[in-house]
Amino acid sequence: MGLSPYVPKPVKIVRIKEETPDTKTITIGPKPFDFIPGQFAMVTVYGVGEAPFSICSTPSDNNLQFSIRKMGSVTTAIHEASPGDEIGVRGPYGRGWPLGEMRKRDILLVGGGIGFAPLRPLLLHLLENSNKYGRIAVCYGARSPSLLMYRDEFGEWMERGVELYLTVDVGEGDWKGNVGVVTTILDKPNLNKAETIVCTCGPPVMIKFVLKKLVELGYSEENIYASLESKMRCGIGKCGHCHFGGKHVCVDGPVFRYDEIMELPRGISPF
Amino acid sequence: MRRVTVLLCTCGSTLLEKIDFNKVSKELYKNPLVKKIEIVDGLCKANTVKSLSLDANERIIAAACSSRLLEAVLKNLSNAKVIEFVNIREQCAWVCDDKEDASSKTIRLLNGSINRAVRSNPPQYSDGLKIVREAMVIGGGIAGVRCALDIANAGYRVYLIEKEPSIGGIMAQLDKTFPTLDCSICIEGPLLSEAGRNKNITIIPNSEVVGVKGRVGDFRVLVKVNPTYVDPEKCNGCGECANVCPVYQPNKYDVDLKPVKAIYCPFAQAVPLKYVINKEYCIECGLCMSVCTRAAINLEDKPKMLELNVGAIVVAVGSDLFDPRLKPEYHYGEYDNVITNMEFERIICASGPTGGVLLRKDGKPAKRVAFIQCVGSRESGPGIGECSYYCCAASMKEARLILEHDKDAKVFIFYNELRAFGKGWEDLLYRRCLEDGIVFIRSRPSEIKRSPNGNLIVVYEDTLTGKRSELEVDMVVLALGFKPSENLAKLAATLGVSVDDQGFIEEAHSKAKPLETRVRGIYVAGTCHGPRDIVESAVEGSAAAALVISLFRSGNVKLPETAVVLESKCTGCGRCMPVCQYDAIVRDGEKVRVLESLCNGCGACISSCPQEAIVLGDWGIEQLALQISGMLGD
Amino acid sequence: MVAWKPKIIAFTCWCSSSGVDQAGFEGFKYPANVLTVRVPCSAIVNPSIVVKALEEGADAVLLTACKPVELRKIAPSRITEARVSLLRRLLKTVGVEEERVRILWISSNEGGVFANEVSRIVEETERLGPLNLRGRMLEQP
Amino acid sequence: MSSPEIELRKLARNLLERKVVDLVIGYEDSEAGVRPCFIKEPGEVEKLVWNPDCRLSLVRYLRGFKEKKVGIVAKGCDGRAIVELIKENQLDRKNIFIIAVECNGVYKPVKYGSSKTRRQMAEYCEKCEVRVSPIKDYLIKSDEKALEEKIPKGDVEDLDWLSLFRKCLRCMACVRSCPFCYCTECSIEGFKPALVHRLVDPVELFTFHLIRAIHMAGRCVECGACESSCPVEIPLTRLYHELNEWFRENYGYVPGLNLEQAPPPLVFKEGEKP
Amino acid sequence: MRMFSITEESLKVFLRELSLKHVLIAPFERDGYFEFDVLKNPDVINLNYTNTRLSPKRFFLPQRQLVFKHYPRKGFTEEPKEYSSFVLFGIRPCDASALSVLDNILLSPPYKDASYENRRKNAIVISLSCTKPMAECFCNVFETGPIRGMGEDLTFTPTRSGFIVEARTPRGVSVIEEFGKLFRKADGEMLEEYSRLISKVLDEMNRRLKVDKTRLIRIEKEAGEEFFQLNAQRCIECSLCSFACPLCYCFETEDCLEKDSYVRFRGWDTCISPLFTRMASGLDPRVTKADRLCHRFCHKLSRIPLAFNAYGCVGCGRCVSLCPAGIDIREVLKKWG
Repeated sequence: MGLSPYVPKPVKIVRIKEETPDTKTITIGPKPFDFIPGQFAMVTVYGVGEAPFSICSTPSDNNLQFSIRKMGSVTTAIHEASPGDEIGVRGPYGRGWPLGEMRKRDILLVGGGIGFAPLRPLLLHLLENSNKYGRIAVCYGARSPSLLMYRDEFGEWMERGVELYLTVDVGEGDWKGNVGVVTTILDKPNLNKAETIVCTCGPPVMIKFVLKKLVELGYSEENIYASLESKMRCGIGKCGHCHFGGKHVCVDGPVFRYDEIMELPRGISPF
Repeated sequence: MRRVTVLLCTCGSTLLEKIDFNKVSKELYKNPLVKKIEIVDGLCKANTVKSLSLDANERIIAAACSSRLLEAVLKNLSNAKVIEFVNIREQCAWVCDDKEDASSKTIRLLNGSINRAVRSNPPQYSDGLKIVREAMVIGGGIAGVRCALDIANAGYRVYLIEKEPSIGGIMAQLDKTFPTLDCSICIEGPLLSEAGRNKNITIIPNSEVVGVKGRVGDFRVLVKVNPTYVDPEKCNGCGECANVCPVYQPNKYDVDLKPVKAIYCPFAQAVPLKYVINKEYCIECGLCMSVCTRAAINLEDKPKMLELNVGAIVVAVGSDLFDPRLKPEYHYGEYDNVITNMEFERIICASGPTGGVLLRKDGKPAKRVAFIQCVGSRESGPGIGECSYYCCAASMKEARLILEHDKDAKVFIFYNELRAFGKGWEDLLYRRCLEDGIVFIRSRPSEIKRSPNGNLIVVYEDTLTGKRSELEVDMVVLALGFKPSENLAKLAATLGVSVDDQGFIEEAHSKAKPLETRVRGIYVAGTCHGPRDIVESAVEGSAAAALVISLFRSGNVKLPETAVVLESKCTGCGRCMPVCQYDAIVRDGEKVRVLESLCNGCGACISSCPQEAIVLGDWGIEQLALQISGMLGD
Repeated sequence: MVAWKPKIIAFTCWCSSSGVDQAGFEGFKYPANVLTVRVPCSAIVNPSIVVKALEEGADAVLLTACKPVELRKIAPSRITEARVSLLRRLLKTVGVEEERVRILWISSNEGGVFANEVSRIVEETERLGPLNLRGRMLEQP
Repeated sequence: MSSPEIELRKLARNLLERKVVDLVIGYEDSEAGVRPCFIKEPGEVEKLVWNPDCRLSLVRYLRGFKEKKVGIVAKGCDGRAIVELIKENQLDRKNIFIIAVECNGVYKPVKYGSSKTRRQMAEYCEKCEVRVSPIKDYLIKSDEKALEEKIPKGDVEDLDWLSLFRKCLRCMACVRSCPFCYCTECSIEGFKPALVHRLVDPVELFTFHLIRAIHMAGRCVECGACESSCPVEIPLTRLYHELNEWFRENYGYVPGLNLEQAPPPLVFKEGEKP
Repeated sequence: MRMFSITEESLKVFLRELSLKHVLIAPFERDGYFEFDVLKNPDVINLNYTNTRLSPKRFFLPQRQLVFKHYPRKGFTEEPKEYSSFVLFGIRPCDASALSVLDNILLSPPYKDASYENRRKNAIVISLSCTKPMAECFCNVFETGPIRGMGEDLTFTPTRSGFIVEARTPRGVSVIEEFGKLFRKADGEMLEEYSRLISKVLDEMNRRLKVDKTRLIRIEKEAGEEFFQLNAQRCIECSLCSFACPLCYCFETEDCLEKDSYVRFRGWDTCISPLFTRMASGLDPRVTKADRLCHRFCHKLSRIPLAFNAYGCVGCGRCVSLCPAGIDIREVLKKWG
């Protein structure tokens, strides 16, 4: 890499998988850097633009994966890409999930829709090192069954000991599971609440209600973490776009602890 | 990531000596947007295209000959997402002497098109628009009836909208037709009754079109049916009601010359042959109700609204005649014996008020009759500026009718130019007139005076001799010009069709699309788009029918690419409205909307919108700007 | 050094673009520095695009359109005509020669007219010299 | 305090007290200079001022209060802008109470970094022939004579427009202060403007200003809001004036003079070629 | 002490020699305004100016600059080259201080903004003290002037008998050494005048506006809606305040296509723009104009101090003077300072 921290490294797309009707998971490789689950990278579509995406593959993988929902010009261009195309990446950026805190503790992951992407590397990492951690439970909700990501991996996760609770806002087809927002299934995992580390990611509204509900259910405030979303241009605290209340989401986040989120001013805080 | 495939055609190797294909492909390959470049020797050949095995999502640049030649071939053979055509043959190879020049022009044009193809969005193919295979013909004159019959006979339902109680129009009022002097109603009558009998034709008399929505293939037409106060289902035309009716009214059919009762049947050959009440004269005495055995009369009848769903509309509402009162020098309406040619037709007709004897108001027979041509036409003034087409022949016909009835009569025709251009007009009309001793005087009389004995004196200057003279006659017949009918402008506005400077309906193109209007799916026939005679009106009725039938048979309708307003952006400032030549943009609340049936896709609106809130396919400024920057970049 | 040659962008409407094709078909020759952009109708050409073309390096911009037919009310090219006139006024005001933007009436059978007119315009543009807006905008005072 | 100012405050108080309007948009004085103020309570009317520093057109604020009944202090040009905006379907006449103040011209602003300190009348005010709004609900007459210090007239041709454009920062102050720039997505700024880059590229300043001129042609009421907001003082009003002249010559149309005259369609009548 | 003095005549020589050795950027008058530009001829330098219309930040953070050029066919990414050195003479202390704030932000670890660092390394900044501050100025609040700033290598202060020159950095000292014959050690009389001058000008400014800047942190917590809403009503959302500000550093990137490459530029952005925080998903944490205005003031007065231990405002007064709608940051200072 050159002098400037803003210059992405070109890598090739290895695989593209359609995750849900509007989301694709792209695999690029070989990975240009190591990372901690929960960190993000800036992905460049040359000639179109750059945007931040959570890395959704496990750190032990040789490749990098990003689950990308079609939204603006960059994501549309990625959706139009095919294997072999060149894109640019730089990273890893931001603070990942607090792996150190999680040692020997129970862990609850709460995800909503595309928000499961930053939780997946954590989940895979925990499974790979399950002897170091306690029980793992996952509460995952989406608007409809077809929008649940990584559905084909659910079976494997459960086989490896994950307590998986799913819910959808609107049922469709042969959906037999829970119908309702994700807060309706938060009471299902039977974990040591006072000691459990909770990691959550999803739309701001969801995070807001999940955090409230978690505290109500008896989870400890200092053990709750959420990954937030923001507009970023540099990823390294220079461009000013994600600057909120003395903090940069890109540098001090995207993972924030409950009390930090409470301190964030209106705008970025889900409260 | 969007990239393009460039197909370079050597046109059977003939372009190789004009354009340096190696240089072109080497230069183009520098462009990161180019996926691959294929040099082929004939893109117009099906085999060539097939052998390329192009992906379905490919964006292709076809650099070859004129797109007019290539477009059909490529669009049929490849399922590419986007195809851009660059004419490197007629626009580069064949106009440049220098190979270097031609090659660099080729590179520039291609770089522009590559940029364009990358930003183009694949056209959205609709599944084909719905077509309601039923037609509406507005106006039941000869053009409308002919049209309705032809469509109906092809097997499609036709709604025939007629404002009067009976179909027939002007032709039904005429005595004889030129040049053969056939009985007019004898020709039209059978057509009318055939239309009445045809189970595919629904005649809706006393009705008018008040609203139209939709587009070609699927119009929703709102028709207002005025009450006749007689239930046509029940009336059997026995006429008992008219017998007892105490009130008389002037009869429109007889040009107000022969009074009829307030409850009446328009004329003997009327279709439908039903009695109707003219509420303007009816005193609501109820006598008719008391004699009607079928209880068909309802004086409380109210207008009804119908909504009809049709795929095509033919406008054949005909036109009105000039009002001669607007030329005060002829004293029409003031001098008893100055009459119009329509009045003449009724007077000379055997079923007319005088039983076919040419009598003056005072009962004296008219022995000396003068015809004045071009009343309300071919002059600047109150009438229309152009020739009324029918009246030279009509007046000659009428002159001959006079002589047929009365060998001693003396007839004078004041003409400007005698226009006898139709089949048989010269021989059957003009020559016989001359033989019969009809006097033609080339003049537009300046005044009609009345002599004390009730005769009329025509004051004129013979423009052949330059002599001013006066001519005493018993009767003067004014040959009236056509004028757009009174409600035509309103109807045109309702339908969305445009009118020309004279006020007649404007054709989509006077030569290429003579019977189409600017609204796709609305056709025009007969005198409502300009003066015509019976033959031409009938021809146009049939021709319009053919257009309707071919639309119905075509399966689906392809609209041209039309402009679309992006609602989220539109501010409703209305700057697009005055530039639309087709009046296709209308206000819709705070924003504007494009009427797709009127839009022709010229794009004048999209370039007047300051924030590109109107789009038209891939013709946004972004695509054009990119194309230009691709062309101009060094 | 290669002598400077003007770059000219010609927006050709559907009809006049077949006129341009016809010029080649009938063997007319004209300078290679005229680059055509085919558009459905001249009225679609936003004056802003013309300005952009000048900025991008065009030394002149042509709009070829169907001549408005007499008596016919519908003629989108009349809008183009007015826009070109407005634009020329604007260019003149800011100190760009108004001759750099022109409208030409070219029907689909007037390939020869196109070739002749274009040759003349290329010559005239050569006399005007390069526009070089980019260079002039970047110039330091 | 000048008598128009007293009259203005009295009127504003009256309008607010009688609830004829929900708010009055006027000018107030501050350390940063005369600036717009939004008076909602009758008690605040003493803030209102009227002097030759009241230059920013307040009309651009009207679109922020579409549902409200607003009283607005309007100079002649501002009134013309309101007229045009009503014609363009952007404002509702019945929601606006126009407090027309007779205007004798405004001062050119003296800005940061200027080497001049002398106050001069703005150039566009000199050309102005409409000193009172063509539509009004109340007229406040001026008690002052026209400003004395005038700028010598220059010809448009004298200006080197390219070098003026070169100075432009594309800060958008001209666009944002203009009463007519109400587009929801401006075509020359935003996420993805089609003809200029999102980031300011000096070579595009020519295009930027010409596009803006094209969009202003036949609408600009020459209120000078753009020019007085411009940090580098590009005399934009002169440019737009030239295009307005084109409209006047070809169609006899002068924007903003009355509500009845529709903006001309952009076509030449047959045989009326320029 | 590294205090020197130079006479007016020697200063002229100094500037002339400077312009021969380095690229010289200095203030001069053009079309009625003072501005900075590269000057070939130092005679046009005009030191009788209050301040330049626009801040000299563009020499360090251009309005638009290349980030990289990527050639897909060749498979490599090219970055802009090193920048040549230049001397910025005559910058006011406030603007010079802005550079030191920018250093804190853009050069804070772990990532350094390479292009800024490069330009900064290659620039010699020579400031000229303000002895007659403008009505809009309030540098006293942030201690970024009027006589001494924070980011300069040399500070020139006019006195009755020539200029007092203070070398602020080793680079400043080396410049003095380079042109040694033109400078003299400042004598006691001059130094006395110098300190008198500092307190005189500062007193004058403090009389106009005195604010305890450390209390500004409160804005973050205490800023009610009302104040910002009132000003938001007025704000016309132009980006003039950000563009004129000597230390508004937020940038936006833009990717473009060139004939044979993909390029990325970056350039000034403004937090006043409604697009500043709007994400592609349509989510926008700062929807209202009041939110954005509040952010602008909070960012400068409390958020930058919290994150970078410096203030985001140097009191140059450009935003106050240029704002078409008369929005005044001094009102914020008075309210919460």
